[in-house]
Amino acid sequence: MASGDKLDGAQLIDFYRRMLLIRVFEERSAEQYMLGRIRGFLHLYNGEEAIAVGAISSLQPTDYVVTHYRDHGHALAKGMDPNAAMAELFGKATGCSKGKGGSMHLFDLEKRFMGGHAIVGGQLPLSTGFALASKLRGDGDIALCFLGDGAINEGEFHESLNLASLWKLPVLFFVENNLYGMGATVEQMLAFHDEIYKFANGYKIPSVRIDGMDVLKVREATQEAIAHVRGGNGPFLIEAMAYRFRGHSMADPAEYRARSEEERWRMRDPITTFGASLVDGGTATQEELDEIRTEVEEIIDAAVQFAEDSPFPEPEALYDDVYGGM
Amino acid sequence: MASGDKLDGAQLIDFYRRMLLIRVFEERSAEQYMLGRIRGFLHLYNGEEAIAVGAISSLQPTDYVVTHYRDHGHALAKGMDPNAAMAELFGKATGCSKGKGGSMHLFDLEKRFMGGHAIVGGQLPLSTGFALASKLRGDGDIALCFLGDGAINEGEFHESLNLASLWKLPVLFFVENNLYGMGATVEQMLAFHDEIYKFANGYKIPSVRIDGMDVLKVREATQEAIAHVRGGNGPFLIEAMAYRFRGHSMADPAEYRARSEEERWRMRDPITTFGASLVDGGTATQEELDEIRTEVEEIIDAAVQFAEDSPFPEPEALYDDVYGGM
Amino acid sequence: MAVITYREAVGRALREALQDERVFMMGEDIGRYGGAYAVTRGLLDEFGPERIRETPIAESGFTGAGAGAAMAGMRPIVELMTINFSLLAMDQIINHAAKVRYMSGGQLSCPLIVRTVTGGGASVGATHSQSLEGWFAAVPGIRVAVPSTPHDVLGLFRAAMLQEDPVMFVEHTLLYSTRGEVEDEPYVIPFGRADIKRSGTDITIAAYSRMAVVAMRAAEQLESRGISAEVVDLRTLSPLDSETVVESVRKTGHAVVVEETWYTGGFGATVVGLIQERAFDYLNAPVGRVAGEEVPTPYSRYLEQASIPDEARVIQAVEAALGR
Amino acid sequence: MAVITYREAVGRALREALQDERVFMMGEDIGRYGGAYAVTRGLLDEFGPERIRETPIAESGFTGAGAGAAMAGMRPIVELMTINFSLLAMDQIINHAAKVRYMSGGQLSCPLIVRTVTGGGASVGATHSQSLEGWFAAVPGIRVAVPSTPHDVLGLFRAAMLQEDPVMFVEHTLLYSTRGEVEDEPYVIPFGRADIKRSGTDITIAAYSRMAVVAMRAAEQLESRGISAEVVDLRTLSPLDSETVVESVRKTGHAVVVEETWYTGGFGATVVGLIQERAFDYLNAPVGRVAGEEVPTPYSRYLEQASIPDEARVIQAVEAALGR
Ligand SMILES: Cc1ncc(C[n+]2csc(CCOP(=O)(O)OP(=O)(O)O)c2C)c(N)n1
Ligand SMILES: Cc1ncc(C[n+]2csc(CCOP(=O)(O)OP(=O)(O)O)c2C)c(N)n1
Ligand SMILES: [Mg+2]
Ligand SMILES: [Mg+2]
Repeated sequence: MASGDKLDGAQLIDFYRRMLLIRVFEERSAEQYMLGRIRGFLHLYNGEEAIAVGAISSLQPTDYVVTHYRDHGHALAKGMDPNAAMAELFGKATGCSKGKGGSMHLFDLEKRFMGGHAIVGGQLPLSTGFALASKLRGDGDIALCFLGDGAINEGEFHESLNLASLWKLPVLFFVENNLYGMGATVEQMLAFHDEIYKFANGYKIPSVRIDGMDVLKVREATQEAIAHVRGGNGPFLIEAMAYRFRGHSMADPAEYRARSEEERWRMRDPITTFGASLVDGGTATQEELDEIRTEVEEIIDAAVQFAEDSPFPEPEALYDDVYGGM
Repeated sequence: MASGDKLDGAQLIDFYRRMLLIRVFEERSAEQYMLGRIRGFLHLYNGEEAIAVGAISSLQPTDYVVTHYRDHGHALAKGMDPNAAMAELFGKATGCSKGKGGSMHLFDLEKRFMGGHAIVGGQLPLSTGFALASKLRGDGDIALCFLGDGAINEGEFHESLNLASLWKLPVLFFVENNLYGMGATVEQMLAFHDEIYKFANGYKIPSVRIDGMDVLKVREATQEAIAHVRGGNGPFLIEAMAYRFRGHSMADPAEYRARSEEERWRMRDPITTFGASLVDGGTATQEELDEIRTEVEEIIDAAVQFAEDSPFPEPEALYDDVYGGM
Repeated sequence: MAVITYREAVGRALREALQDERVFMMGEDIGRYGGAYAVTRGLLDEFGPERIRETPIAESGFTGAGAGAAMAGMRPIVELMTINFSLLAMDQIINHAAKVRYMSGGQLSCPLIVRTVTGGGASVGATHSQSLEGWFAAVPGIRVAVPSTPHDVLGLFRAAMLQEDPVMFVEHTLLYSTRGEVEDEPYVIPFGRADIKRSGTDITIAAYSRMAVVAMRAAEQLESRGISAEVVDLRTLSPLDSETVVESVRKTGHAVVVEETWYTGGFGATVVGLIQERAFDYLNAPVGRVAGEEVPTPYSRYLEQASIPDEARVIQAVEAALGR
Repeated sequence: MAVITYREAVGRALREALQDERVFMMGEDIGRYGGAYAVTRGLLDEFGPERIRETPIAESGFTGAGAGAAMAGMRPIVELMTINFSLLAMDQIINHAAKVRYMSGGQLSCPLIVRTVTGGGASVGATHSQSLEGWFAAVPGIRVAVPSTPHDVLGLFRAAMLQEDPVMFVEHTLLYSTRGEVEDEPYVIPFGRADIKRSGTDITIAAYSRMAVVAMRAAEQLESRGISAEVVDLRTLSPLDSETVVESVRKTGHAVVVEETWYTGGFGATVVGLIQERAFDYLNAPVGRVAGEEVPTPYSRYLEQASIPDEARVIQAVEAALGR
């Protein structure tokens, strides 16, 4: 087992289950989108599930997670109730954000899942703020900030990494390098696309590049990074190489990339490969995995049903939660 | 002679004269400020004259120069008429910007001096645009962009260096590292304050750190950088170590820094040391240098007189130049 | 005369503009992706990557690069994918592009066109549904065009290319698939000329962008209720053709101003101010204002619909103004 | 009762706020330099560098860090050296701080105070002389305070600290050295209560920040001309106390709205709109508007003076409104 911590079979199977939960959640979301029950932008995380699960499973419950608009995976991995997540996608009053945020703006304060932010790079300054709050209070929590390769283009990446390093803030920047922004490639966007992780060193932030398709490698690297960050040594950056199996959003047929490239990456599907390794290693039987799929599908089918059955917000809800204390 | 190009005595003396012109221009400006004839913010370049003169003397006349609000030195070095510059500080109709820009916003389109920009970092995106225009037209001009250490803090630094490198734009970024923003030190502002120039390498931009108090060293480094940039190899970054002898602006007594530190740097005054080297090396006599000071003082005194004698803009000028073609 | 979509009108305008060698485009995903709203589809193949420049996701950086190129004599067209992202490029637009002519005493100019997309109604949530064009229209030195039809897109874009100053050319997310007639011969719609899209005698409805379309639909319904509404489409917010609006109100004696952004601070208030100032003695009732609800735009569909002005709200405001 | 300067009032308010352990400050040059306007002088020594945090020059980065810390339960006070530089932090304020409560269905809140400085008149040119507070006041989710006296600074800042949402606390560059009385016992001025700074019977002058001071001076001069002007200081733009303004106009029958920013798109237009809507039958004349000239603020002193409203222009507008 490559992971730095000792993982028993139950835990490994749990990772599988968590990744599958995200995958099935999104498969169903895509269906519901086609049926017109989910609207607007829907960005799927298909193919990148190993990152959310490997990284977030390494956190304490009180650690903060913040991410971009491709947020279903992170939200579920941090413990968001699939019912609340699906209902949010449906725009229902029972959604985690009462239907007001939608797919791109999921939040769960109790789980310290701090969003779901749809402005590319916008979550970066916020993440330094979470880390600063924790540092000032001395309560030992860290902030885990996910970002795409595209967010590195934004000035806020620079401002946030500099501040985090300067003030030794407990924040772990986690770059999900899936090779594309929307249609633009990392080559078209970043002068240093071939060594993004090294770029962090310019800020005196240590970093590592890892395979983002392997949940155990993600977990191992994250645990090492967390030890650094929680130890008071300032930020750390991980670049995980990954691929989104689908277009940028449901509206995107991804005509800008070769089908052969997609196929190559799909061969490395983080869920099927991990499942196969569990079976090969004798940790689980195929029947057990099939059973997990059945369970997970039941959970998500129930979430869809819950969302479908839930009411839309009352018209008056329009004016709620604009300001507090009123 | 350390310089890469062959410089004859006349040229060396000309550098001395140019630096002195800037120095005396600013000494007089400070006096006029105390008299209330110059208003608002007045940021003096005292101590940094070797940079403007060493760098800009290496350019072609059609190359673009753009800079920040501490811009008198760059404007004069690029050839702005001292009368027009001083009149601008006085807010007179004969000023380079007809009195509308003031000290922080000097412009001279004919000399391709593109400002004078008072928003920290704001000139950086513009500089990539000048370079892009030149590159698209294929006319071989480059853009020289001055910035302070403080501008490196801004996200636009990141966005501009990335773009310039990605598109191989002919722009030379010239960092005037004078150790302070306003009252904040580079240590307080930048995680990588001790190796700013190396930070550029993260963008795949070559760079060098030089002594900004020595006009010949500045010139030599600039010429090498220009060869790279004009050769179509993309941007280059120079970090010149320097010191502003006075406070950030006329309003600032610089209480945040030690007088001993100031004294140490004043010992390295780029004008007096260069003057002494000219005398030591037999290039000029002290009398010749004194004569140059007299000449320069006459020019600047005349500029003050010109500014003083010039009219304020007519009231109707308020509405001129808001829009073009009207 | 051909019938084309608003999207096609933008595409045609861009192709025309690109005939000028000084023109080039920059923006996110305008190349192989074809633009987030499929407006720039095909341009990369036609004009090549030097002139159709795919940028990093760095709004301030590339907008400022556009401003610089414009100051250096080019005619860049920058696309900000939506006006919401202009919040990241505000400094370059407002403190640099807009001010350089004045601050340089007329030496420099910045003929930069920033194309962008405004408005709500697409279920994309509060961060992606704002209508911020009024802020730019407030800044001296900038021009702002807000076309509501394919015809106006084409004529106004041609005029935008003739400006010597930065122009925010603001398209509307829900209008791209609307259709309309455009003349074949090249016409230009000068900036600062509002358009009486429908004439009427009882009340003036002033609006722009998609709200002009909503106002037209409201006016049709009002007609069946016996109310004759004149619809004035502002077409450009800067320059603002207050003359046409005021003239219309002097005729009708009643007015309603419709816009999509929030009531407080909305650009429509400026129009109301001008009307009451210059047609005071002609007004039989207060000028009505219809604007977006004062909330961040909600994702959920019915809430979102309730947050954006529709025909019903325009009709209600018109009837209130007419005391019915 | 003590007489202190506006600057001292801000300093006192900050010291009070810092008694709460969750409060800390961030900003450029707020430490050893003492702040660009000498407002934070001494705070570093009193409260130490952990709580008086000198930041890099990175407005978006540190404002967003403040927003994040506020979402995580702290009470940060961020200083943006001038409101002009807020153009670099707009996205964090408008798309993040202001919207997070709504978009999270009320789960998160962002009690962030952004202190900043508005206004012209200091000969610092177009990039440094804007009055952009109205834009923030337009955004649902943000509160905006615009005090005109030391007394109001103190009372409004205390109220700002009680808000559960982002507050733009907007000071004026030319008011720092003005003096005024403040009560010794701790008073709070709730947001959303305009202040009748002077009562009168002939006309209502609504203004805020430095223009409230200008309006007061104009009112004094008007008195000697036999005109009794009532001056309403808005004090907060969000919430906006339109009630007090409208009540006043119902009494006086005339109104002038004064602000420093540009006429087109100015916040004052919203006030005009509300007045004409809710006091239409009481108005004897159009509501006058006095605003900044529609130009980038020029550096040159007399031009600059001409670009900013002064007593003479207020008086002129009042006399025009009264038909004199
Ligand atoms: C400031 C801003 N600019 C542009 C967009 C439009 N946009 C949404 S996602 C995206 C691409 C982001 O790519 P990346 O960060 O790599 O994330 P990925 O989608 O690949 O996970 C763009 C350009 C936006 N939402 N915000
Ligand atoms: C965006 C922005 N933020 C803050 C300021 C205020 N300010 C003016 S100069 C300055 C310090 C800049 O330091 P540096 O870039 O090192 O230049 P130097 O003054 O040392 O030459 C600051 C903070 C500004 N003008 N613009
Ligand atoms: Mg990506
Ligand atoms: Mg400096």
